[in-house]
Amino acid sequence: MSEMSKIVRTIAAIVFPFIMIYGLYVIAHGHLTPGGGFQGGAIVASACALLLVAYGSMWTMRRIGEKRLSVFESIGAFFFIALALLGLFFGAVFFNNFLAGSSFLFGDIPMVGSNTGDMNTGGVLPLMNFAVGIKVVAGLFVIILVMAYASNHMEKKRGEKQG
Amino acid sequence: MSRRDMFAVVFFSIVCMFFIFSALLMHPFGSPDETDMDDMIIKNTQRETGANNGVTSVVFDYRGFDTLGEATILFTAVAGVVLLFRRMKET
Amino acid sequence: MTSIEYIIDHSPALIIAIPLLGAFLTPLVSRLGSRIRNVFVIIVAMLTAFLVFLLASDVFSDGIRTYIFGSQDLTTPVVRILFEVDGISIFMAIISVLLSLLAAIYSWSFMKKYDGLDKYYTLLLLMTAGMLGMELTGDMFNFFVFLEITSISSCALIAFWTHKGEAVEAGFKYIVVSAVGALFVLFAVALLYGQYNALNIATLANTIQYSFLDKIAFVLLITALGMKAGLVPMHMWLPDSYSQAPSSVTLILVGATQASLYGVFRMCFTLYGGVFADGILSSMTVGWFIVVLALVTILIGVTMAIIQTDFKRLIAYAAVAELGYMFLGIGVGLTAMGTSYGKTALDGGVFHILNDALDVGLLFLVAGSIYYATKERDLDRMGGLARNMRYTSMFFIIGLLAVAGMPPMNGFASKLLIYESTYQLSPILSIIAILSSILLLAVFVKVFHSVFMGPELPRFRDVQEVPRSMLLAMGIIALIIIVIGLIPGIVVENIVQPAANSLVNHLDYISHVISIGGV
Amino acid sequence: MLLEYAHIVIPIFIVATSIFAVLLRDLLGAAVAVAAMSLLLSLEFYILQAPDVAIAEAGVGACLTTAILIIAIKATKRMEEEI
Amino acid sequence: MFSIDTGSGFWNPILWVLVIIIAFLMMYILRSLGRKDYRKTTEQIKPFLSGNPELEKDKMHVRGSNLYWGFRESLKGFYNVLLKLHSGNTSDYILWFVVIMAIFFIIIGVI
Amino acid sequence: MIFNIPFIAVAALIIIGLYAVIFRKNLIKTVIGITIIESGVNLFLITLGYREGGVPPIYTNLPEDVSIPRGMVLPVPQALTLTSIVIGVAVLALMLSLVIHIYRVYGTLDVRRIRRLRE
Repeated sequence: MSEMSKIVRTIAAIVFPFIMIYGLYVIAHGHLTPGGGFQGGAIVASACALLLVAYGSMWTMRRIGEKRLSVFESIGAFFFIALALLGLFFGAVFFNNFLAGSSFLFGDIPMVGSNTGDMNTGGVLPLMNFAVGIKVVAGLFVIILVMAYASNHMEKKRGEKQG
Repeated sequence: MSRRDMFAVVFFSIVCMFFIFSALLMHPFGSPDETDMDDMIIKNTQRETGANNGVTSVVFDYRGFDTLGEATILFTAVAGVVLLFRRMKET
Repeated sequence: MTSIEYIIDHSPALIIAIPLLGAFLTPLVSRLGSRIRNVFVIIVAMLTAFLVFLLASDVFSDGIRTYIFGSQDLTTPVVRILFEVDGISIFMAIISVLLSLLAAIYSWSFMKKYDGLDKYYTLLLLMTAGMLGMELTGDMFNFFVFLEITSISSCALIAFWTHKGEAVEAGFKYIVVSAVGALFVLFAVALLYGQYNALNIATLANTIQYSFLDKIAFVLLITALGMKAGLVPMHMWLPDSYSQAPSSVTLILVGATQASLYGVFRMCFTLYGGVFADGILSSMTVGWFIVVLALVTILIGVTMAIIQTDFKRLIAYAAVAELGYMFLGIGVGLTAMGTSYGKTALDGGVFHILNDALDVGLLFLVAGSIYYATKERDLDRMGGLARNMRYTSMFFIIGLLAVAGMPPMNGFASKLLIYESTYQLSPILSIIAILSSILLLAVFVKVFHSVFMGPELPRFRDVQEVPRSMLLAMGIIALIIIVIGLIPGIVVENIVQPAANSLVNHLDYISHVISIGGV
Repeated sequence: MLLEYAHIVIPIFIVATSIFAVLLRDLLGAAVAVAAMSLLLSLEFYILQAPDVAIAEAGVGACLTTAILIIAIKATKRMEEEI
Repeated sequence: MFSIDTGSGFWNPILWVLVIIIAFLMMYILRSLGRKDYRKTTEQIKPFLSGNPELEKDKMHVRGSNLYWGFRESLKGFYNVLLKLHSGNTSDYILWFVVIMAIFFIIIGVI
Repeated sequence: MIFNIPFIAVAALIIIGLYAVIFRKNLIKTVIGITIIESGVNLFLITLGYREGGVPPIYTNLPEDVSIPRGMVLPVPQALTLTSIVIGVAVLALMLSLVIHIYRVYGTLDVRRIRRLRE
């Protein structure tokens, strides 16, 4: 995809942080309100797709790079499975929610029934939300970036063949 | 219509018939028959996981292993796409 | 509790977690260098294999073992994901892990010249994890998730040589077939969930009523998994993808296909086992249907193999025929449920899974070696290769005899069990099966003659023997084939019969979950 | 009451858009129809009291799926061949 | 340990190995009874093709597709149908899936 | 019976998807068909979990008069659907990248011409 006009680029640059913040909010409040790692990740990834559309795949590839994103994705996945393995060490079972009720990080137990929501609850759930969020953003963005780059490349090749 | 299409239409309509049949035989919309497992999750989610959101607690706690599989699928797809387009980047 | 007991206790989780962890770390490790990455992958595969063997020794001596994810104890009804490892699961897991370890060893030299290897090894480990997950899990939705992991990673690996149009085409066909199959599996899972509000296999098997919707779910499950296992006439993706994938990938694809076969076993015998045992659905109906399809599978596989000229495609059709023998085993086992020869047929079918994986795998590796050495896959353009590739041709003879069921090899032992039990059901079936086996021998004699025999062609004068790592992988398989061929009694008694028994006694599977507090 | 009508109307619209997605010869139009279907599906998820899934479907189905489809169509061919 | 029981018989690979060893021994004995005036340096190593000269190596080799030509020729009708069914069309693959599903639906649903 | 319309819509979506896979000749249409089947299955899962007059299973700022657990929709199908959606996008991405490669090599998207592998 080639670069769009200046108006589009400016508007995309203005809108991008707002969508980003909304996505991060959805990720962070996953254990209290509708949302979570996947949903927030998808929102942030669509913000990145907006950037891709506005600035073109060449620019994005040069600026962000697919290698760096792959590393992010590996790190997110690694954190996720490491949290699960920590459950094995602290809670004696794989995938144990060892932080719930520990009065440590995110360790509070909320009042049973309706409440206003407390960030400091949920055990490992918020942490897992973040790990999955990083992973989903990086993963979906890499997919779109690589495919857009390749499609751009093919279009150029076809143009050369015809012209 | 070719012979292949006629052959296809016969069997396809049989399968369609069975699908529609099963849709009509489902429990009435909005009132599931059995809800033991989900009722237990709804009742215990706050006490056991400390999360207000029942869905998140299912996704990451009760069925966390599925989520690991799902994250793995995304990872796999990314690895696959990057693998398939590896020659494009060089040129 | 000693540390070894601790490891065995947690091994069902670790068997999945270690390949996954390895896969997530491979892109990072591969920055350190290709040699380190290869060693890392092989170590991960060996560690997984070690854990599987440890768990196998425990399961075969102490019976079913379960692992609950996320909590110490089980609640009633079961809400958490459960791994339930019984004889047949661990039997299949041994095969899968063996194949992926050998593929990792074989890839060392075979894939050396190509780029994109960090992703290749990542996908290899993911595929291992996917197969193992499919085989060990006790939860329907989890089964679907691992089915998808296996099919996505294998699709990307099939299309590894993207510069060849055929490889991409094969990958696309494979992903379409497996996506549709997996979606129908998910649909069946949802149907079952909607009625019984449970996802655990044991719970579902305990409460299943066999209403009309259950019938629909049964058909969807068996057909979709049968397609993924390559049952004729839904086998056509199989020669395409087997022949176009790199040989090391084909070796694991054999394992992935058999994991789907395991799915058919599990659904038929455990999930719907009570339905058959109570006689609500006559096992004769389904049994004869599967027997007929199995015979068609054998016949079409063999007859199509005779006329092929592409080396790997020919072996792929032979693999289709071999799949037919396994389906014949379980079909006869279902038809004659409760009789002694039905049990023997089931033994034979289960034993043949192991033998087929080894035999066909060895042949694919030989084909890969020949491709490596000569860059040639067309049988018409090859000849006289035995002069320069002694070890490879020796391994090919071993694989040939084993796959055709010649007596001292392992293939004969399992085929004999199938023949004899099928004969008691209906002699004509047995005769067809034996004739097809003879035709299979004829097919491979043709291959042997046109590839290895004949005068030395000038084109292949300076062909070299393949590198050591490939010889090592082939040698290990050949050794296992010979050992199993010489001591079939021990293998059948200690590994195969527990696996077949766990299929027949579906009540054990259910009662074990009840005994730890579920259902 | 309104919600009950919504349970009837929205599925019908979903099926209609999916028929469009299948039948349109212009692949770009089909991609847009898929996006519309995803959006309606997300609305249906929302009135079926599944806000979590609705957010995910809106983000993934309506945005990213369409983006990937359009990228693929750009790299290949816009119209279906007639033979 | 070595044998498996099949219900109506048994199979013991050791016996078979013994038979093979005996067969090899007999073969060796028969071979040693043959003529001993074979020399590699003489004309004896050349193939005898009814007096015709030997072609070059490439043309002497019997190719893969030439083997079992007769088999294929005699089953031509069968193979024509079979090759037509293996159309390589992705839609057909799914169509076969639907066909089997329909047949299975009828078998299970009606009976 | 009229309220089984969502279930009938599910069946219709699956049938339309299968129709696209079997009868349409374009590869991208095949991919769209698979997407439609997947949407149908997702809708089916969510519909299974719906309870008449229920609220989402989220306790934050819950109205006081909701009976627990009868007044909430089932959470498990929603979790399964989340997984299934992400699987769907992964499969779609992989399929479309293969389609791009096929077009690069074959120059066409017609299913009937993409069969070098046959017999």
